[in-house]
Amino acid sequence: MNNNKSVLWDWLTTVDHKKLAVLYLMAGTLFFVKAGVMALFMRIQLMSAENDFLSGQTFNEFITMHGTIMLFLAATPLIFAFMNFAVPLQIGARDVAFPFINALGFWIFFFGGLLVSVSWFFGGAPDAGWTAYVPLSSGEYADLGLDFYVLGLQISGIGTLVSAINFIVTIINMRAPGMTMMRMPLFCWTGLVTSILIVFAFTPLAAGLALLMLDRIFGGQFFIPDSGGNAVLWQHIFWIFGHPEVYILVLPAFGIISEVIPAFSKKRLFGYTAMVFATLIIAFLSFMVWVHHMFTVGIGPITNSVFAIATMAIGVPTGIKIFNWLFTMWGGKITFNTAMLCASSFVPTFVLGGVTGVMLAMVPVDYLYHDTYFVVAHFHYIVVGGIVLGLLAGTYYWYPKMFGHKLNEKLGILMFWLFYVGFHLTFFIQHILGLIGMPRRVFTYLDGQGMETMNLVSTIGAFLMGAGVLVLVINVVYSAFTSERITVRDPWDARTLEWATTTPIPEYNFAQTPQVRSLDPWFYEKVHGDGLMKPAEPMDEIHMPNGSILPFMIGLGLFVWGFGMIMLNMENPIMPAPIVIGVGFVITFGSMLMRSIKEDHGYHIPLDKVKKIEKEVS
Amino acid sequence: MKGRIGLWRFLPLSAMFFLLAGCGEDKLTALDPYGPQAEWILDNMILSLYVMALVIIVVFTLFFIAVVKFRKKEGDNEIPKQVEGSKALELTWTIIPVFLLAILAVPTITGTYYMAEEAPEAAGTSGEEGESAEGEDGEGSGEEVQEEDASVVIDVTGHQFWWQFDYAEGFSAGNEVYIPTGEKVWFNLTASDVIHSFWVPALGGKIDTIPGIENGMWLEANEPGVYKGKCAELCGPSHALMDFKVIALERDDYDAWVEEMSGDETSGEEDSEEASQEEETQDSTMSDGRQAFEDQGCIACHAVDGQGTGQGPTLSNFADREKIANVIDVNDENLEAWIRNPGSFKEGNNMPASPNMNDEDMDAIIEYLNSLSAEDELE
Amino acid sequence: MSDSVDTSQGLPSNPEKATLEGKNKFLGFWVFLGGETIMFATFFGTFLGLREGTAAGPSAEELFSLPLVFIMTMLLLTSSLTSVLAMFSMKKNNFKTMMILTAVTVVLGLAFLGFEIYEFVEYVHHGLGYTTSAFASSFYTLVGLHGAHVVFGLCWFITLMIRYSRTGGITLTNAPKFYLASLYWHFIDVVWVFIFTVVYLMSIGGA
Amino acid sequence: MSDELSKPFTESSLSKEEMMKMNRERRVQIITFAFMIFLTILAFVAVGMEMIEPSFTIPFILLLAVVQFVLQLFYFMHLKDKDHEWPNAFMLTGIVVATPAVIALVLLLGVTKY
Ligand code: HEA
Ligand code: HEA
Ligand SMILES: [Cu+2]
Repeated sequence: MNNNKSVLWDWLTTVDHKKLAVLYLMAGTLFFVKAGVMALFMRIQLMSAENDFLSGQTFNEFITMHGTIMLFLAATPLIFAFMNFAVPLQIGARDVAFPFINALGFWIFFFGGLLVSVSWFFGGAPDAGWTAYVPLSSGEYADLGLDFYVLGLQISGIGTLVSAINFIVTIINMRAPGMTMMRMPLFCWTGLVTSILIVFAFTPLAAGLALLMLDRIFGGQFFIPDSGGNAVLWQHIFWIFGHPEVYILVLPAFGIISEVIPAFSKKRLFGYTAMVFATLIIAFLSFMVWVHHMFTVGIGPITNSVFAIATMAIGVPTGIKIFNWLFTMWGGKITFNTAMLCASSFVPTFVLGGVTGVMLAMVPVDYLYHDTYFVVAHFHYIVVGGIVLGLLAGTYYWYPKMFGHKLNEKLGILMFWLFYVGFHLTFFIQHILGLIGMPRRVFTYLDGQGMETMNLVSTIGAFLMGAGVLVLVINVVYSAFTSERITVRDPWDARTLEWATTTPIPEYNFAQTPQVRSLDPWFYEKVHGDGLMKPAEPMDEIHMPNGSILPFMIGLGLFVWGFGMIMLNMENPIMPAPIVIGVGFVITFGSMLMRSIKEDHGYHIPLDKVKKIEKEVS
Repeated sequence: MKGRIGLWRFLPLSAMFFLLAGCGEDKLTALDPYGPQAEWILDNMILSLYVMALVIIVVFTLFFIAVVKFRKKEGDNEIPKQVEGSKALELTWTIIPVFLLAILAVPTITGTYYMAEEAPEAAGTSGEEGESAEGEDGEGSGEEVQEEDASVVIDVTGHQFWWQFDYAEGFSAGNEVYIPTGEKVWFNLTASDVIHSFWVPALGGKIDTIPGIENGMWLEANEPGVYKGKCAELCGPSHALMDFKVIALERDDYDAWVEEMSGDETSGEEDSEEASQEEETQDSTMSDGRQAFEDQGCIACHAVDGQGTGQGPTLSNFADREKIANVIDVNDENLEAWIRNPGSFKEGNNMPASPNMNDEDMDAIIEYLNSLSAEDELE
Repeated sequence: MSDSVDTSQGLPSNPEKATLEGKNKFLGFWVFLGGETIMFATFFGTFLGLREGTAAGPSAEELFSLPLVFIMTMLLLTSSLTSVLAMFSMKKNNFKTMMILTAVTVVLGLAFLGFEIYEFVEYVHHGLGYTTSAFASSFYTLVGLHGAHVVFGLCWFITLMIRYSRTGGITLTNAPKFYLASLYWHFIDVVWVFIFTVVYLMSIGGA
Repeated sequence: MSDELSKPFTESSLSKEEMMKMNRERRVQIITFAFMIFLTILAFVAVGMEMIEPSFTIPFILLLAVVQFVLQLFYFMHLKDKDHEWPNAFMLTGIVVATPAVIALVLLLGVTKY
């Protein structure tokens, strides 16, 4: 819009969901590579027995940052990237419900992530594991790093929360005419359910982090038994959040798979209704199983049994999904490109991770598995073999719509095989490592326990995965220069509404809101109509929201505030902490005040301009 | 001392120590269980593996058939049949998993209760008892007096980064816990600082030790041997090094060992820290060593008379140990290096470094420590 | 899509939901309140779990006084009513009444806040510092968080009143804002219902 | 359009009947309020009179709180009105999730084993 303003300003102030998607994608990728490189360092340390590449302290900082970044700052934003990009398009909306809040969510998340990351420069990263169990993470046993963890996650959590609210309202209120709930693409459904899970899971986390912050900075007595506190309290709060969190991550991946598999099998999703209800049941159950992370805490046999059964129950709806995907492929005409390779291999890989999950749910046997590499293997099978594969599928699938050109297929297939083989090498063997007695979160293991070879294999696998990611990065750069521009709407011959938009997508997405007549509306029009969406309204001027720098400012303000809070715990802060806190406070609330005082109704793109743009793109 | 018999009892015991040391390998892996609990776990893991293998075979078969058979042929642009779903199929893959899960649910619940079994009532909990396991202060500690209860109950306390084992007989051991074979041994577990987790893979499951909370578990070893134990909950920089050993002895040997360990303070609760009788009969360096041990402040944390302090591991049977602090081999150089700078071996541990201790004291202390043994004290 | 609202007849009957923006805000805010529920639940759980942990400090029975809590409850409940009535005035396009009723709400809220501060100061004098015991920490955190909500709600009301006193009437833009602030205020009241029951009455009434 | 959004209205579109309906509803709200005050007093009295068994008072006042909670939500916050399906769904979800969480934090802290 503002040709006279710089590109940078444009990105800092954008409220366009497609641009925010790109911002999320970039931030998420950066964090992913960072945490991945940490994983490589960890694997180097564990390559041989009694290695001294990293000290115990540094290693603990690495596992903590690896886990925290991967889950909160890499997987979450990458999922949000695709949700931001695809959901409004798939439901036929011009924009999200709250464009301003959408941008706000990104910037708060980003600055929160930044706060966690700068801990390295102030005496070390958090070191109590991503779960930050007290008392190890309380003021008495952990240094400044944990303050960065607490405040950084608190802030980025707020960002995630407001984004989730935005998605929920968008999906409920902004659907195009005819797009009933039961016609929504599954990715929208999983996006909706994930957002709901975020609303109900990130709030207890916020409460828990607040308790930990009060404990660390203001001397609260929640967790230390001497003053009446209880150490198990934190674990409950954390896992009440933590278990839904893993489904928050995996459901959108399920959604992506449910888009990509039908698209490349040329078949509609098998058992759509069952898929929707399975998603809902998984979401519900995910709040009822958290104690399975605490079987060894010693809460008692009744509790353990009840939660074990609830945990196993999740296997049923998940199984429904698995078989529906298999039967979507069954009888189809499958094209195997990179997106489909990733999506289809997701299915068996996820099952491998899922069945070890069910094994973990057997309480007495979990007494063996718990906190060993068996658990590490379980969840990497799901988070890498599931979420990352899903995200890769999504990347290759939506890339042409997002950036106007495809990624190179040859490099793509190379990446897939490197990553996939490396993945199994790394993590399969970790099941056995766990069983022969290797606890997780150990920075070393002694010679002569039979763990050397397996760890070495695991490390080699990790490097293959690294090579795979590297090929992806190369691919992105290479394709940007060599791939031909895409001008057609629908390079994959796909099924859902986002492919009904022109490439590149104009900022208002649809000049006329489409009329939806069926599930897979775009495919329906291709078969039963004239191959274009029927408009639901006459061409008219289009209302658009104004960009704003305020989201960025609010994020920045929270960063400063958070940093000030941490300074309260620093020995010799460069300046008095209350000043920094005050400054952050003023920036944040000042910006919020400005926002609420100035009524901003956006602007309108006049009809002739819309017509001109439409002519250009098609 | 109880008399000469003790010595005779110790002969086979010593021989066994020797044997074990010769064997070298401590038993660690859970895939080779040495007790009923571990066996139960392994059996049921294998049961679940069968179930999972079934699931995996079905899924993989369908998957590979699908990806091989339904590839798009070159030039075939027909649109395949758009199937909505199938009630029958969907019911099938809802019901069969429910059955499979039911198969796993049954042992899950029975096993949970099996392992949650609690110690017999009268089994003592803490070290206030005198010579025998019989609790004589039934009312006071809320325990009922029970005739002839020989159950072994051991209080475990996890510390950064070592384990304290308090026996009902009133003595304490650090990092190495002795148990009798062929019977359930009961553990009451807690922690003094952060959460740890008590795990002996070859004998059974694990349970967390949590400050402020008492947990219970039992273990049973089928045969004598040394079983490696580990801390399984991240507890700080040296978490990886927080190992311990379970040394299972035949009941007779165990009783003898107990007697030996508690023998040090048969004279009852001495209020002075004076060395016990046999030490006074030792040669003079020994007393020097003892002196240095006190002068340097070691005694503040490390008990040598069997009683634990909770600050540092009891060293009463130090010379029987296979490792110093469970990480380094026992020899004088290592011991000296450890005393001078424990942090270089176990980062972040709580033992103060003594880099400048004079050589004389050091030698004396080392010699003194090497003399502390439950096994050959009488020789 | 959407902002085609029929305004020819005057203020629509549900002005807070007349525009798409209003609808979105309305739904979004309810979602937020749903999330707040579980956040408060967590703090309630924490308090209930730790309330016996008084360590060496004073316990609930020694401190809490029923009359004070009763007065605070009445203040907050009444303010909830005035806020409801304000919304009725809004729907009837009765801007003045709405402003006055909102102002009454604010005054009642301020009084409540005053009592709360007085209460806290009193407890500190009786030896219940924030760090005294687990009970103290969880009590101050829960009730203080509620207090913080009250503060935020008051600031919100005041901002709206100042901002729109110039406008001098109800518009399709400010109607949703007043409505949400009122919802928020009710929610604060709901939370207080549980606070006076669970924190005060249950602690005094034995158990 | 945008000016219209910031323009105050001079009149209300409510018809006579609608107006009356609204007044009726306002009366209901005031009655609800009176009832809530009553419940509150009941709760305070139940606790204030110390002779009543705690084993009765505690569940009793909790019940009163739940009733008030429902009244507030349904009347003051209009959850009973139409057009509130989604808000109802979200509040309900919140409660469904919160209940086991609170119970767990009260009972399952590992001190007593269940
Ligand atoms: C996205 C991530 C994700 C997902 C989806 C899951 C899914 C599941 N998880 Fe996992 N889990 C984690 C991430 C995830 N997990 C993480 C990160 C941890 C460690 C946290 C930490 O401590 O740091 C963990 C830990 C963890 C534990 C605790 C282990 C311990 O610490 O002791 C348990 C225990 O019950 C468990 C169980 C399960 C189960 C039963 C599922 C189920 O949802 C799986 C269901 C799927 C299937 C079962 C396969 C498909 C089904 C069929 C083909 C039908 C037929 C199947 C059968 C009849 C079995 N997980
Ligand atoms: C989404 C979640 C996620 C993902 C994707 C991963 C990915 C990986 N994880 Fe992670 N992991 C966790 C979540 C995740 N992990 C969590 C939650 C824990 C628990 C933490 C805790 O205990 O608290 C954990 C713990 C964990 C451990 C156990 C540590 C311990 O307990 O001691 C190990 C060990 O092998 C490991 C390894 C790996 C590896 C090798 C990858 C690989 O897949 C990574 C692949 C990526 C790369 C290798 C990066 C490649 C980049 C480049 C090569 C650079 C390119 C260059 C330019 C762009 C210039 N992880
Ligand atoms: Cu879980």
